[in-house]
Amino acid sequence: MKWRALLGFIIVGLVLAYFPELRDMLGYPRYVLTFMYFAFFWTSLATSWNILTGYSGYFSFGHGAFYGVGVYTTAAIVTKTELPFLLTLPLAGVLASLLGLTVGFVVFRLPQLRGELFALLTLAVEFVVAAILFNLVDGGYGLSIGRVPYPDFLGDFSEMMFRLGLLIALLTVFAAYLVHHSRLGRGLFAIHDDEAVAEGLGVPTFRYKMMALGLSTFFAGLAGGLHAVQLSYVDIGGVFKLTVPLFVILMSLLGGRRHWLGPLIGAVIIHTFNDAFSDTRFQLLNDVATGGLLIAIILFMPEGIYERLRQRLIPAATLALLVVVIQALAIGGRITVQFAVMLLFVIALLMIPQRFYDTVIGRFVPSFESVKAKIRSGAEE
Amino acid sequence: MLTCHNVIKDFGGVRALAGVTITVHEGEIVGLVGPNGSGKSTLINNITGLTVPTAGGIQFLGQEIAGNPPHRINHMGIARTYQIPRPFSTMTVRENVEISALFGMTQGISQKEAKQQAIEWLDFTGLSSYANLPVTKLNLHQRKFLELSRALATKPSLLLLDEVMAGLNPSEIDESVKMIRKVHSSGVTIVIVEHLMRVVTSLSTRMVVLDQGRVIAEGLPETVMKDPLVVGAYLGKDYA
Amino acid sequence: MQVNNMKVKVFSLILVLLLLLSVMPAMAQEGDPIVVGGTLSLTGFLSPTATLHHVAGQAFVANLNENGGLLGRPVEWIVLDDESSADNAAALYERLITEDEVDLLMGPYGTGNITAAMNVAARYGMVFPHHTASLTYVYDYEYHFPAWHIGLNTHITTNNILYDALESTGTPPGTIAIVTNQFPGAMNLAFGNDVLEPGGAAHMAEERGWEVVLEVEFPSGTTDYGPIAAQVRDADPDFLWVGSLGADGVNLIEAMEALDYHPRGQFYLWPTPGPLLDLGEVAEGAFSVTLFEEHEPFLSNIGAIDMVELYHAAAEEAGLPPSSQIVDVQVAASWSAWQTLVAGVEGAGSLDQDEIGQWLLENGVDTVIGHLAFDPEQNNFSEDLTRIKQIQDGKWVVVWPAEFAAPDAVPIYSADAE
Amino acid sequence: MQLFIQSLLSGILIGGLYGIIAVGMTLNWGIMRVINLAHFSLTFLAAYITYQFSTVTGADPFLSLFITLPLFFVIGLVMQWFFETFQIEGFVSLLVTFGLFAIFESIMREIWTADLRTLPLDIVPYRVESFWIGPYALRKPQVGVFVAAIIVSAATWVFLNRTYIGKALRAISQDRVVAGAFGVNHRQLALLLGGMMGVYAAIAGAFIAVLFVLRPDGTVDFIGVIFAVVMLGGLGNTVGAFGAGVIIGVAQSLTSATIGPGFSPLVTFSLLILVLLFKPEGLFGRSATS
Repeated sequence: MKWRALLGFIIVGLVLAYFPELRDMLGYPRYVLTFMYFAFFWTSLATSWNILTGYSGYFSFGHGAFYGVGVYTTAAIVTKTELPFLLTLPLAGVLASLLGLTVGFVVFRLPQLRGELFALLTLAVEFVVAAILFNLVDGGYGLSIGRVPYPDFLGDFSEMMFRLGLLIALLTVFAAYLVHHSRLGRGLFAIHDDEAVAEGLGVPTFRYKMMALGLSTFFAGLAGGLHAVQLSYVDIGGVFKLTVPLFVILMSLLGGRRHWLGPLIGAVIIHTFNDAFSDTRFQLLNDVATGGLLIAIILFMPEGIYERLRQRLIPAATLALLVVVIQALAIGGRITVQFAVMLLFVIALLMIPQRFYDTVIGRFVPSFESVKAKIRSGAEE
Repeated sequence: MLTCHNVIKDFGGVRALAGVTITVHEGEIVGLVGPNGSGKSTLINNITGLTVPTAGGIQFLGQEIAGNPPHRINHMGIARTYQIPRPFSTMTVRENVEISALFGMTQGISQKEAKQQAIEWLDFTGLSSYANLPVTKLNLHQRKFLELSRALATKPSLLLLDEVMAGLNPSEIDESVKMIRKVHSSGVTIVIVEHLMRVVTSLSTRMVVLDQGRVIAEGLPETVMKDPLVVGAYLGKDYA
Repeated sequence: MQVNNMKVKVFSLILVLLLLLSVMPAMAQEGDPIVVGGTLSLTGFLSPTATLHHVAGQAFVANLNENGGLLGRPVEWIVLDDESSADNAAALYERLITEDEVDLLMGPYGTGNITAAMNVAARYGMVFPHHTASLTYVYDYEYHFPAWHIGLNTHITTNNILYDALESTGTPPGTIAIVTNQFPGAMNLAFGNDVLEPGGAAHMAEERGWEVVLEVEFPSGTTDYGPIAAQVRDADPDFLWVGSLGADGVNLIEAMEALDYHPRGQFYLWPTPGPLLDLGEVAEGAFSVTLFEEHEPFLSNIGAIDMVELYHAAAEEAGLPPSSQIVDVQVAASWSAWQTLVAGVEGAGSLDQDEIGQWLLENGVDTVIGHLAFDPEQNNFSEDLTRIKQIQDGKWVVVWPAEFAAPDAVPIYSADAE
Repeated sequence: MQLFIQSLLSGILIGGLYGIIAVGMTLNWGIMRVINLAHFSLTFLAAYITYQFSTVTGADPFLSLFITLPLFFVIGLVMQWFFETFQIEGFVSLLVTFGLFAIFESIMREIWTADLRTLPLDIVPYRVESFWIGPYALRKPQVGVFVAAIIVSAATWVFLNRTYIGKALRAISQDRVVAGAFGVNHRQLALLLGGMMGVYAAIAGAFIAVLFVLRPDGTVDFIGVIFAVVMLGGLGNTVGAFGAGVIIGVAQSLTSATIGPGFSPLVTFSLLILVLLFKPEGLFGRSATS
């Protein structure tokens, strides 16, 4: 099972890594590579956050701290030494992870620090880390990285970022997959539901929380390290802004926190929205839509898109395909805008209460559960 | 197999256990009784490591366990159930049991084996037809049995049952009694906390009575129930 | 298990479909207009000032089109919102260049965004005019054209211009206090950098034999200026040099005023013009830097009168507060960046980036802030065009160098004043 | 020494501002279990309305309270109705109110542009005036906000501890079901509390309009500090919020005057971390247990 999954991830990775070579053939603009790099970046961050929070239920608001440590590790080393930046990436991950483990070592021993208090504490950690880096490393000047040297086989700059972003995203998602399907994941889910009971039934909760936090922060640091190169100019205000932890949360909530694929889905969707609506004409729409979406998701779809899709795969997919066809036939313009509009439709469709599907759609289109039941009964015969 | 030696537990200024000394021998069913607030649940919490005694020692199989984290105590062979069932609410019935099979004394088994064992334990407690349902679909009685399956799946040698029968109707109680005997006959030593005297006296091989954090009586059910101290504790001093 | 697999397959199929759709080439929009692309920080912490650049740019483009456009074609300006963040800026410039395939670029607002975006422009060899970058020493790209023309060694030259102005009064300061926002450009001007020769407000003051009696750095987002004001009062310098941006200046002046402390002389680096003037009497005599003010000789510069007129109207229509409806250094820098771009295209007679770039490097350009020469030896900066302005009778007027001063205006300062 | 005492005083006064913003947050959090990020937005919206009122009419900004108090009572009430209807509380409320926060900010930007807004000094000359105690200056609007903070937090404390409605509210914060069983109408009380939050936002907003240069995202300068104040003061403890505001104000101010302003966030948030680790109920205890 795990070997097959590994093979799957490798194949997906190789195929996608070849994607930049196909630019001439497919005729897509180079920006697609940057767009996808950002999708990979957010996927890594959201997925890494989810390894701790989605699985164990410890809601971290300070993911930006670990991402920021990664950014500053790479930025500081690249600007101050001759070390090739590829070597700084693992270090970025390790330093972020060390910080995470230090925090965890203190916090996870205190049973009262759950829920909002844990969230607040991690937020405070982010502020403290920002203040320390600001005073010790940055000094207010920021770090200008400029154009870093890198090995030729990775292609030109956007191809290199695409490939490295892809690699880190795959590593993170694969780690999330492994955790999800391992003893660690099972233990974390138990901690999520009832930590004291889990501990009483033999789950070594402290060790598991530390492992989850260590992994989570490692990948956040890794993604941050690479992102420093994309930023090319790094300053505290830009790196430690509150939008990083909030976006990560929003993505995971939207996609679904209980499954390793959830944050990936959320990251792709939110990044698409952001890109599609960055045109100033959509500015009000962008803010109101982001805010409104957040509220709507929490009120009407708290378990996230992945779970909803699983329950309503066939009706939702049918309607979504319909939208795709209409879009493709009828509307021109930027493709991410189309994509975003379509996604909005799909999300809206998914938010429609189950009752509606049961009474209206269910008569014409079979629900996934009923298909599942049919297949099962077929298999038993 | 289990020895509590002069266990004291304070919460703030309140002394919940004022020096409890109890021994549980292998193969027994010990009935732990006492009025509300007498310290029964506190004692269980201290044995399972949920709370750490203020003073005193707890030995299990000759080893000091007080102060160990609960999961380590569980790995040594002690499991418990909760008075109000606390299932993992986002999992199915089977997954609930799988967790304890995976992490209990048998740790090191594969997830496949854990799943297999979970199904076996659900068969044992008669819940196998609910295996794939979310736990929210279970009624109280079934949840109590789920608690039991979960505790058993950790393969304990000592099982602490905290009011498994509270809130059940008479026929469910009878089923539970049968189930406990079944567990006992499979070789598990049991400490049972219970309010229903009829049940405890019929089940236990020995009884311990707590009052205000102290052991006030100990012995065979029929003798203990006649002890004036016990009667006084339950009915007030006037009846003693 | 089978069911599960099918579920995953259907699901992945949909995902792949969606992804493929998203990378299908955008339908090419063949059209007449020349498209200029850029971002501005329309939201986030840089947005107060970026809004001015937005209004100015729109006014410029509208005017350009009314007068026949560029190379006989109309001009369209695509502005994206980078949300005050450098990573967005870099990504959006990538998009503008490779997806929207814009013909020309206009720089964003803010040092960090410009620095990040410039690296993208450099990768594609695009001409990159920009209006507000202050980390002069990091810009080594050959086709970047700074309209905020402050010279490579701004940390030396700008301070010298200011200090010359103070000395011209005959009563220069003996002591000076440096208070600065920990913002990259402000730090450079206050304390210099470790790339070029030593400089910065503190160092340059010491070179003149003035004693630096106080150095305070404060972070953006400071809400309480009381303690800083109290330190200034205790140090009681002859002159107060503040590396401020946005509302910092207002906050500090008010905090000092509340302590009943009035500096004998004070300088604010990049204040937003409006709020400082709203202080009235209290801010009288404050110095600042500028590249343009609404009076002679600046009004004689190419396009200056048009700019003032057009901007007034545009700012009023956009609903900016009255004090932001006057043209100051921000608007003029924006305007001159646009003039640079237009001059380059018309001079080269084509949209070829190399031709435009080379033409600009060879010829320089005349703009509302004067002649900009681009010297590759000095990171495309040349002479420091910084002028010193002062609030006199409730208005900003340029007072130094003398040849740029408003009629009859001279720096008013005395270290001996009470 | 003079610098030290002056900074101390200035820190105490700015603590009043933190306190008055934190009172609303702490009640919402402690009693209704709503972590209301939109409270910051309401405060700034009130500040903008105050600014608009004053610049248009030329009147003293505090006169705008006649408009903003009732207006924000209603807004707060509607918001609480929304929270009640959808049963938003705990962590979820943090996310939902962040959505509201983003929407409010874009509305403010749409109306007042992103440019800086400040009340001209000729309308509020007292903004830069001070009361003097010997050589030490107490800035008038800061004294005002300090006094207002004392009144608001004390009055709220009395309301919660000495009136029937207040006791009912505290009962809700401890156990909603039991309180309901004793005939406490939870919903009406919640709406009343929501209205009170709005009123607090209006009062704080008026002071912010006087004290600060406004920009639509100016809220971000306060979020971290106010969270620290709320936690330090103890959830639901209004007097604690005031006390914590003063403590943090003083800590920041003294750090700023001695080590440097760049270190004051470090001190504030280290303080918050220490409190969370060792005294999560806050320095002054929670209202529910007081």
